[in-house]
Amino acid sequence: MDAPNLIAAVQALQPDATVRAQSDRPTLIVPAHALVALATQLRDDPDLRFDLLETHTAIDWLEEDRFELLYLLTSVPHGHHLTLSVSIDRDAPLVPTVCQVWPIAEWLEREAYDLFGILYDDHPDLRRLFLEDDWVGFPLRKDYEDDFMLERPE
Amino acid sequence: MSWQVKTIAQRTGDLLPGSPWTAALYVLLTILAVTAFVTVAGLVLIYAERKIAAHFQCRVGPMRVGWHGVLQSIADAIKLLMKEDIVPRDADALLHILAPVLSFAGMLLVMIALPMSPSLQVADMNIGVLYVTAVSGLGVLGILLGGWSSNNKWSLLGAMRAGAQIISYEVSATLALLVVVLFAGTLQLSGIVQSQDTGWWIWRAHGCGLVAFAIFMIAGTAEINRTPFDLAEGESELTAGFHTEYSGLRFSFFFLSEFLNMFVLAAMASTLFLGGWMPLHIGHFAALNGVMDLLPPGLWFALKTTAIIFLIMWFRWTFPRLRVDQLMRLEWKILLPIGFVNLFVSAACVVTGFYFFAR
Amino acid sequence: MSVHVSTLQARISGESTASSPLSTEEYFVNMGPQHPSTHGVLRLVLRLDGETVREVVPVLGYIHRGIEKMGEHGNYRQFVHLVDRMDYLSALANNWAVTMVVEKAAKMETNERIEAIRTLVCELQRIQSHLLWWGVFGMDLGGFTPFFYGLRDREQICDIFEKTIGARLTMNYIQPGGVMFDIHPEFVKDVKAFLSYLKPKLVEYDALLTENVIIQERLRGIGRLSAARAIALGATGPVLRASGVAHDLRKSEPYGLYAQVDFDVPVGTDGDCWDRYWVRMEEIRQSIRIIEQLIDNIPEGKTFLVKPAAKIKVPAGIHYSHLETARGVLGVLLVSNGKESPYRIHCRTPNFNNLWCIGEMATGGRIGDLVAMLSSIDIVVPDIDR
Amino acid sequence: MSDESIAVPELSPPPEKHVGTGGALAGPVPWIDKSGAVGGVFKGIRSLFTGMKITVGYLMRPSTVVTQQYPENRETLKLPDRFRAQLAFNHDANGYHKCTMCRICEEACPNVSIIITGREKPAVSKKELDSFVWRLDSCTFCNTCVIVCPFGVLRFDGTFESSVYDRRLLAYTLNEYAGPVASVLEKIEDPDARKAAMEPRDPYGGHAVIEALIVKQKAKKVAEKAAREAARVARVAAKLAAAVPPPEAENAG
Amino acid sequence: MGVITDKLPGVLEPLPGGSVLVTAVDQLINWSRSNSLWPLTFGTSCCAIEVMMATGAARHDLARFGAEVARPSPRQADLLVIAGTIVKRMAPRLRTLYEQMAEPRYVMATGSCAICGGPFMYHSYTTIRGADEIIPVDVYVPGCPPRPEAFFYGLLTLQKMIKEGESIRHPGERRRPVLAALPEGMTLDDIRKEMQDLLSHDANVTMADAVADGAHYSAELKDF
Repeated sequence: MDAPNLIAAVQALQPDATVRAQSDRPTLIVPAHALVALATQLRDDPDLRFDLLETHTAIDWLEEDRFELLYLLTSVPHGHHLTLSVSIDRDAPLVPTVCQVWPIAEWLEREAYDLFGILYDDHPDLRRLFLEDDWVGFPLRKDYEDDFMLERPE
Repeated sequence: MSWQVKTIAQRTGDLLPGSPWTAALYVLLTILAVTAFVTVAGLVLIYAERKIAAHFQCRVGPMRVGWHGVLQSIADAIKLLMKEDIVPRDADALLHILAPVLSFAGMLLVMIALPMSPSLQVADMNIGVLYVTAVSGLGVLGILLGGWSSNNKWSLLGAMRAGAQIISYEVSATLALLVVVLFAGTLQLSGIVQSQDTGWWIWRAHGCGLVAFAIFMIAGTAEINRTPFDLAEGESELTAGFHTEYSGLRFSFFFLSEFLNMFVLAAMASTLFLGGWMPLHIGHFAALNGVMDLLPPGLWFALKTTAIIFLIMWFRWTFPRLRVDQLMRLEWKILLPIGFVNLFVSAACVVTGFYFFAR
Repeated sequence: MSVHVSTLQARISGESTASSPLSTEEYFVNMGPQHPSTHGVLRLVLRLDGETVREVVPVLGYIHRGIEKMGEHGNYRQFVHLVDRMDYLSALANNWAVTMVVEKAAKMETNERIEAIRTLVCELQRIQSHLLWWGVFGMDLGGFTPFFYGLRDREQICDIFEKTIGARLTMNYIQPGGVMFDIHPEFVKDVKAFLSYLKPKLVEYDALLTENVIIQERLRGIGRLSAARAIALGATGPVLRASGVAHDLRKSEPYGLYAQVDFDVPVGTDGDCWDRYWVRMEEIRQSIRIIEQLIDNIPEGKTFLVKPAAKIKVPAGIHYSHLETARGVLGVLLVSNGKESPYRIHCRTPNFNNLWCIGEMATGGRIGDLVAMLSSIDIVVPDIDR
Repeated sequence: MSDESIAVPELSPPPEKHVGTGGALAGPVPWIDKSGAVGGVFKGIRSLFTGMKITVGYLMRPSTVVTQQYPENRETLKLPDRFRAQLAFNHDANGYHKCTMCRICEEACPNVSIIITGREKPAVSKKELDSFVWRLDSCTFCNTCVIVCPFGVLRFDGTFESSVYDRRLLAYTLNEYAGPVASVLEKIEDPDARKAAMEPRDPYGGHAVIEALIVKQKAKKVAEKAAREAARVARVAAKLAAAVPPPEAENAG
Repeated sequence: MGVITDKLPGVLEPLPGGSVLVTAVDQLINWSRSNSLWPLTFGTSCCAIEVMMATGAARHDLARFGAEVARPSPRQADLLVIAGTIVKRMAPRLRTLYEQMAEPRYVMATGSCAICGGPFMYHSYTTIRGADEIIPVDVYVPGCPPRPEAFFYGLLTLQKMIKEGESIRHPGERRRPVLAALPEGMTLDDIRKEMQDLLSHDANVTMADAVADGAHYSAELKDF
């Protein structure tokens, strides 16, 4: 399915989804509350069949005071791609988990929790992935400060 | 041709009534000689293993310590002697220290029963085979104690694997031994050797000997914990297995007894199946036998043992290791039934006299 | 709302479910971070029941270096050299992944020669990586000799790379806009000599390890992963293909010159360790085919269309591109705000997802099986931790 | 998380052209069929012997040994020309370098392995190199400095023997002399004056530069931290001032 | 002997215990230690491939130095080769591994990451900038990763250090030359040159040495 058809098909499933500009793949902005339902539909719909969550990560838009969560989906049987984008508040970074839809999300979400501090609702095992359990702060946030880290000298 | 067998123990006994002090000196010298032999053999074996392994693998092995690295083992030995010896805080100190000694002692005690040539055998018991089987069990005790006392889970796993493996395979090894005992009609090792003066048991028994030899080699390789049966210390699985917590001198005991066990196994296999120091005789063909007798018996023993040691090394550097359940399956479901059948068949052979050159 | 943040301690002190009718005691063992078969510093907390693995809890982060954070502070050319150190056995493919996304986003042009060189060296590196894997796989299963044979032949590719690229492992060769050096005058000759050297060696490998009955017995039916589960767990590369899914980006979304060459995608049937083994061995042969088709007709052209500038500007937006390394799909997500350094850069690394399968595969197996499975998914830990 | 809870539909078989091995090289999948038990046993045993044949084949042919004897073959060991192990200056026939201290390489270096210091009072020209310090300890041999250098000053050598006992020895000063570039030097007619302008440099003096850098960096870090702390204190104070009601109100209450 | 250590002031790392024995035995022990460096199988990243695998493999063959007996257990290892990046989470484990090794133990830091953090020196929130912040390092082998020959050069450097150290009189003490306070008229280039000369002449043990070593061995046995 090519990009316009794909977007149309997804928007038929979830009318709230809007197209995100400035992206080289078809990307749809989805409200957080509709995420899990849409994800399940995307995976199970025989025409879409997004069965591979290729990656999931977050972007810290510090100036706009929000996190953007990206879900990069691939359909192995059909070979098409789709990106879901969910924006959440930077002060209350809470989003439902998609672990039940794509099991790999368990680790990807743990990574996002570890590095960005995003909290996943209903996640079965939300703990630090890379850093020690008692690490303070979330290093990939843009305002992360650390006494250990060295700046590049000029 | 009859061989004059005289063991060191007998010579000491001869000396004893006349001059007890000379006898005592003789005993002392024997102990020294055995220790020296064990050390030298161990070092040579380690060097040989490293060189042979290297050439199996398209490389050259130790090269820089002495000519082609011949002093490599000596360097290793001195280093291990001078290395700090650690007993972990939570380990059972006494058993931790005792374990390598036990393991080494088991190997050493077997050593005294090996007939290396008619005149080179420390003690020739009339239950030699039984003695060897019994005493070699001490080694597994050392391994079990070492693994348990280290207070390390990997060590414990390694020790349990070793225990299960060695005890299981001892059954098959003993069954294979019994075949030879049946044919030779004696438990005495020198007697077994002499019973082969018309041919080696490996071919005299219409295949029974060959099967027993194969079983003995497989079971023996498993008993000395070498690839493909090196589960007790499988590096990729259990870090270093039962000797994970050992360092320095005590580790070198384990290391040395591992290599000397290989020698013991090869010596036993050649004694039982390949005639030990007995030259290659075929029946009563005096011409051939006479030619074969030109080589001294000690050399025959050395050649056969070397060949079997090479075979064991060859196994090690070719095969991957088995899994623990496959190991047990191989023993209990394959080797043991075959061993029993083989034993019955050979018993039948012995009873009917159906083997080459029966007396 | 039920967000509950847990710790490792809580995770492994949890439930103990002994299903065996015998009353056995389960215990935890730490495999790693320093363990010979974890290929680096991976820690697996194993819940064991005797020799049987009841549960595997991978603990990551022993080599987490924060490459993504560093990427935000450097320019694109600097990031290319950082990804060398992620999956160091496919350093060229990593370079290419970043290069691809930067070239796509910044609309940089390349020519056929550049693409051909890239394809060639990547395929060579795929062989190199698989040879190393083969050797280490043999060693993990207890046979030492394969390790030496595998690395002996790998050195030949190292020589080829050294001549052309000037490095043995961390190449930094494929640059945005071109490749760092033109191929060495002897490259074609060397590669051909190597291929004719390798082909008989592959037969030898089969005789030594592939057909060995112990290997067969140890790998058959171990660590089975169905096709649906493999996709759901996000596995890619040989792990996924061994489960019977012919998902190969070289075929489905051809990049470089893969569209021009003829090759097959080997797939397995059962998804067990044996299939993963076999798929990799077969991929070596397919890579040889690809190289053979390309090596004789490398087009002429420049290796940099324009003189490489230290800094590259990428238009604002989200850019993503992915390719197939020796271990699976490596994707690079680039979020740019129009400056010289990325606003956010994220790497979707194949090993991260492939390792996730180990929890599912290993349960119920033996420790020896676990080692075989770990080796059969061919992990590179720095690629997981980044 | 159990298997049952995830309902992933089974895939349709992959497209035909992707399946299969094909090709001239690939044979059939070895051993994929489980032959009969007895046949299997014999096949298995035979496979063991095949493996043994291969290993002993190598043992018997010493010509297959591929080992290079490194320290012994130092004279004959020839590394490829492009091998990157040590950064060096390109000097022309007269021994002059062309570095103009443009600092492009310093900027391009991913981890500041190149530290260039200029001189306070240049002797001849406006920009003069004092020391070009290259940190071998942190260099990643990425070759970026070489490809971005507009004047072709830098190159990579294959000198790999540089192990040391002290890591400070790994900071090299690449320029053999401080002072102006070749084009300026050549204008100086008097050889003595030219020599004086050149000023030889100690090749291992780089660590002093790095230490100075570290001191500077630490001071900057401390200052930044102090500034952050002060800002935090001010913020808290402001918050407190806002939270605590003025005393008049208290009295009124 | 003693070119490097005599001319450069050393750093002493004393350890408890000690007794007095003859010099010949010292030399013998140092000889054996330097020629039997069993490495710990420890590698964290890229350097592990080059330094632990490629060196051990057929082309370069670490066995020539008697160092192919890679021990997975730190108790039995003599040489800890830090091959790869050390991050904050790994640092305590590395320290533990070092503590678990039995004396004498030697440490080599190979590659940029282990020497100073290398490519991850700046802007990385976890990378330790140099393994010598955690454990003492004897020899630094630069490279990213160092090629196997470079590692061998480092190994020879370490062997030289061990041979010139003092073993029995001050067990565990080893003299590591430092840069500070170079003697008058001595440049580092001189030292390097001398070292390279030594390597080309002296590195290979000749047969005469071997015989002499055997004599040491018997002398040593007498002492025990």
